[in-house]
Amino acid sequence: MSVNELFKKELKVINMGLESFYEELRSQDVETIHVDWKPAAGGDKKMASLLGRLKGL
Amino acid sequence: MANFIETANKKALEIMQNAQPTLVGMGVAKDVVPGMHKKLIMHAGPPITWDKMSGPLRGAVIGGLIYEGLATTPEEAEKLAASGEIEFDPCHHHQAVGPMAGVVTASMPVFIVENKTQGNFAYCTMNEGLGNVLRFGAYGDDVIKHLKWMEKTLYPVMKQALEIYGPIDLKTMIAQAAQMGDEVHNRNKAATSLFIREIASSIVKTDASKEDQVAVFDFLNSNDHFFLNLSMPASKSAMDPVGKVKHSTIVYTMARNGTEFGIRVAALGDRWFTGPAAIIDGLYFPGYSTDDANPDIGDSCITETYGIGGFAMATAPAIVQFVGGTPQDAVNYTTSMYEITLEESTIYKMPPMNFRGTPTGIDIRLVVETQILPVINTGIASKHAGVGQVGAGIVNPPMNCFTDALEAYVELLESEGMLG
Amino acid sequence: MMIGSFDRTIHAVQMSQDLHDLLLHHENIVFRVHSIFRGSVNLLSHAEELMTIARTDVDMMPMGIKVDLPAHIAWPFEVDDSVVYNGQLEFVIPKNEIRIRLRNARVWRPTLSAPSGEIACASEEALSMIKKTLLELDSGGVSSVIRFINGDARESSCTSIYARFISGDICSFIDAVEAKDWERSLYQTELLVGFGPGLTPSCDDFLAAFILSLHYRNQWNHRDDQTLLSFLEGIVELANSRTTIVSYSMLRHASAGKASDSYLKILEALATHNLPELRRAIDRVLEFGATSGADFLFGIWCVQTIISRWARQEECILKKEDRI
Amino acid sequence: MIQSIVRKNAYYDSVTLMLISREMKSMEGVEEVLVGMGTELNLDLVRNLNMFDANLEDVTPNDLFIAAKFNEELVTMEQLVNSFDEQINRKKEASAGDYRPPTLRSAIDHLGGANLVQISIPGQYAAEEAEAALKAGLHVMMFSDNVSIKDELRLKQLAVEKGLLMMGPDCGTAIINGVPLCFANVVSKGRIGLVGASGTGTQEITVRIDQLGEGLSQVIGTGGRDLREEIGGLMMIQGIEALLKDPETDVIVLVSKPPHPTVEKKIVDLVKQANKPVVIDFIGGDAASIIAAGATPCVSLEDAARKAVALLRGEKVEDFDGFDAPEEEIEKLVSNAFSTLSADQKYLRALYTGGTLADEAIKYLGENYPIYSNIPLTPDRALANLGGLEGHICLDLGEDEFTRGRPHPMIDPLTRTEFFKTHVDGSTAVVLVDVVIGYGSHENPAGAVADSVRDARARLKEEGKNLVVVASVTGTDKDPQDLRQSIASLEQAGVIVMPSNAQAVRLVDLIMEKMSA
Repeated sequence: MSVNELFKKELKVINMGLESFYEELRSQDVETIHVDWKPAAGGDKKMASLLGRLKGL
Repeated sequence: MANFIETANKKALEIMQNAQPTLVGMGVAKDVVPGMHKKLIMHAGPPITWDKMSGPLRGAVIGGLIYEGLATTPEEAEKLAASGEIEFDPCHHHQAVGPMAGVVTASMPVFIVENKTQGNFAYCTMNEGLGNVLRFGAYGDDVIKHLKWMEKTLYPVMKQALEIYGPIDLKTMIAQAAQMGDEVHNRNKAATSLFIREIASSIVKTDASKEDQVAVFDFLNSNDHFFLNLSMPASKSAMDPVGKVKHSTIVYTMARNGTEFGIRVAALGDRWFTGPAAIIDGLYFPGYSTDDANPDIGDSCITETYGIGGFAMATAPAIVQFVGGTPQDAVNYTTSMYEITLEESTIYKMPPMNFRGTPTGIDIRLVVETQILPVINTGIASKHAGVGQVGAGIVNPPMNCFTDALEAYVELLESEGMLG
Repeated sequence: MMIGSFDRTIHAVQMSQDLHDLLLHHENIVFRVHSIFRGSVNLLSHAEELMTIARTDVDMMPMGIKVDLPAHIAWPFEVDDSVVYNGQLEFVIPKNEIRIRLRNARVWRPTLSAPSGEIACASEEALSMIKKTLLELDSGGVSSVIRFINGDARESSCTSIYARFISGDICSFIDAVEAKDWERSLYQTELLVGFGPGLTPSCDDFLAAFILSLHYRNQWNHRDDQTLLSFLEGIVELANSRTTIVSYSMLRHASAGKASDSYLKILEALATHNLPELRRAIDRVLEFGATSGADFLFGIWCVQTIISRWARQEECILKKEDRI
Repeated sequence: MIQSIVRKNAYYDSVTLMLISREMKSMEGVEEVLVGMGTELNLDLVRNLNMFDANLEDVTPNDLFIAAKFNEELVTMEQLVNSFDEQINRKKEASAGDYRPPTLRSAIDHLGGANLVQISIPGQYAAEEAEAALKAGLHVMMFSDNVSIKDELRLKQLAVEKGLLMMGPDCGTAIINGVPLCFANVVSKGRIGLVGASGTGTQEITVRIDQLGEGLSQVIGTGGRDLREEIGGLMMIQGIEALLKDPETDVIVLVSKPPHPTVEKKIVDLVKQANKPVVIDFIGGDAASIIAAGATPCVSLEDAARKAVALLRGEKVEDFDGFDAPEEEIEKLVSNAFSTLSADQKYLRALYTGGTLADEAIKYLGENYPIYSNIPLTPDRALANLGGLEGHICLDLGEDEFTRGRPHPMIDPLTRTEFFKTHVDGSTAVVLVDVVIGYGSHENPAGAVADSVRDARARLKEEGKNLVVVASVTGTDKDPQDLRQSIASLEQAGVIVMPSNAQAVRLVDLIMEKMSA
């Protein structure tokens, strides 16, 4: 969707990170979903790198 | 072009989705189960030796040896079990599954389930009902007597009834039950009812005495979990062929022996990846607490592996009380399982999820990435042999099963030169 | 703007000013988990300072932080676990190495500023709104006393054994406060502190309403009524040994004008005659604090009724002076 | 029979306990049950009901007790306690609510038709997630910083390739389709479009446009590094092109710190072709090339807003460097303020939370006075070169050096509160501050300033001195904190509130001029 197409649509936001940003969007009745984000493999670097190698295939 | 992992997983998923588990008859373990012999005791979960077995599994082994006439007293049975004369091997190594302790011995009658699409078979004993039962490690006289009744009365009637009826399509039956509030692991009320309705006239047509027929009906009717011992081999028959798909990252076995939890992954063949079995967070029967609980035990989580059981919790709101939750919790459990599975079942649909298919095909990569563990519904056995069930609840496999498997998978690809 | 790393980290979204100030001046504080509820966890430091970690759907409290931990994820604490403040706007739970980062928490003031414009007493409508709510509620705490406080119902009809037992003492306490007989009020307080079910016993919530209302009346009107202030301090002193540590902290905070967000909102809505806001605040207090909330509201109704009566008397005196 | 048990470390709220004791009381053979914390008065009640037994002797207020009076032929204490435990366990509350997916992938599945991802996770992970979002065809607003310039370039190139917005990293403000994102004010919808590389600069322009009775079509953020040579203004260009094509936009405003010359050229070349009027504020940058491109340069953020409005309305466009209020009134304000100061009060303290606003102040005042700062005009005016407090100081408190270990001062006013304490003393004549409200900001920054001012005044009063405080509020009456309320609480504390940062700065300039005269 190009930028100009976006301007014609209702904004629907995925929020990833600070929950307060999500809450503020919700308080304005913006359609939004909050990602319960964690780093891949819970931050386990070894596992994240194994997953990265498989993704790189 | 999709990479070879996705191609492999697609093939594995096709096998799962197209499986046709069908109940084709009954037989005695030593006659039908591959590799079964008089001195073999099959058990639930990954391999384990006598000295590491927990209370309920030991109890069930003792009961099994007495039932087989290999010992006459519990003391004698224990001595025999420790002697090395008895072979222990997982049900899973013999195309079989067993709930809780999962003990199967040579003379036990078993259901024979055939996956008509792939032509492979799976076996499981009949469900003993509630109370003092072998699968929870009870081995008293009443337990043995009940097993003998199952062998001498229940089995001949059921076997003949099934011969009269012909093959029963378990896939359709599970799909119907899933729309009637069963997830066919911890709730089997609807499925058991459907089964009785289906088989009833054939039971009446057997040459068994009226008295025996009545006893069989009473038993079936009194045991809501009778169908569990059919949903388990149905799942097993669907999953075994998945285990032969090269390079697939899908989990085809999850099982616990009361000491360890183990999984097996398609690409990694027969290798078990194990971690300590957990104590279950759940609803304990009055008078019991986690202090009384045995660590997680049983092959029944083959249902979750197949995408039903805990994965279909949304469709069985009646059992969320086991985890002290609401129907919304049940929906949330199922929703979270989509995060670690690759597809939705084309057959098992859940009305509360707007007839969405159950989460199907656990991918170890997704489990490790999201850190979300499979949700398993389960009964809780007492840690003391012979006491029985003390509660029910929800349990997860240990994370290291999945991280170890992922590591092994990457090593495998490396050794094959498939990774750059 | 820095956000920081995320490994096994819980993020705080709000932090109360007083906790912020305390932490800024310490390199290291060791807390012990005192009690765990679905929505919040209480921690206690060696210096017996109580702090609260709450989920986002729970009210902000003095010495509190709100963390972004979804309801379906269990608290990573057990009672008696230690939780260490490491001097870098971060709590660490040594047992599992989970961290709670405060860096991006917004600071929340646990006190009220003086409302702009004239500060008035609670209006008749506001008071009757509170009373009506409490009559419909029948919570089971001491707030049931409102049913028979001016003879609306008979004591025996009350289902709360606690309310039946304490109603006489509550009435005597109210009389003493209304008479501004602080010595007698303090004596009557002794018969209330720590009474009732729950971790913050009902009567303590009732008293918190008195402390907060009187504190702000004194502050906003620039009175410097030392006898009143020492009465309020006296209540806190009494509470020190007579009630639970959580409840004692609540009363101590109240005497400094500090209270949970919804308690403050009630006071603010009353002072600004904002009835829709009051309605919302009442609902929030009841939803969040259940009987505690009802007991607090009951206290508010009592003390604000007294304050309006005082105001009417003062008006009379002023008018008389005008005439002279 | 009377019996009791005591439990340490068992805490439940009163409702739970009331419901449970009600339930226990309904058991056969139970006459009375009391469950509560072991406070003196609760034990009095137990005594009063003749239910006291030896177990309760050593109870403390922090222990839970269960006391019961019952007929032992019908029920046992053990059964009562079991019933208590069973109900406590049953009382586990539901954990329903919105589903929060753990990954972007599943969020896309759950929120049908998602079109923008707002990212504020730690920088080390942010680039990867942004890349996945762009690949999935989603526009990105990235608040996270600590993303390498290499990653920024890669992401923006990907976005350009896919025709998407990649706002940020370190982008604090945007308003897309009327929705304020991250730190933004609630402004009216209108026909002016804006692309901004500076957060509070963008906020200041948007609120002034709103104040002048016009509104914004779209506000696109680019992140602070977009106009650097390495990035080449990829997002500013993408934004300008989108606004040129947007039928809802009639006038375009660009705001940024002075760009790298090569980037400036690209932008100017693009603006030359524009069929819509363009207002450019390259804060303190060169006006010549802007004029050459046929665009309108500005002298302040407020001026940018006024010119955009004038262009939109077809009114005459001229530099605004005065005041809203009539000249006499300003003169009176200045002389009144001056008259309250004593002779040894000489210095300015400008304490800013908004970076671009601080920048604007220092560029204006720095021309005439030696102003020491953490963002000085010349290196010799670095704060470190000013020993003590004898001199004019203007600070951007949002810079890393002040925020280390604590939130940005727009979120948490404490940093400024502390500077009020340490940097405002008897030699201070004028304090200049900004108050930025809107979404993302602290819930009452004006209140915090008012408190600090009262506190400082009280301190100086002891020396028999007064203090002049000048502020502006970046906000609108539609913001959650409310502009009018913010102004009112500042004015109650005796703060002179000017209608814009530029006017606040100019007023301070006049006061300082009078002081040095």
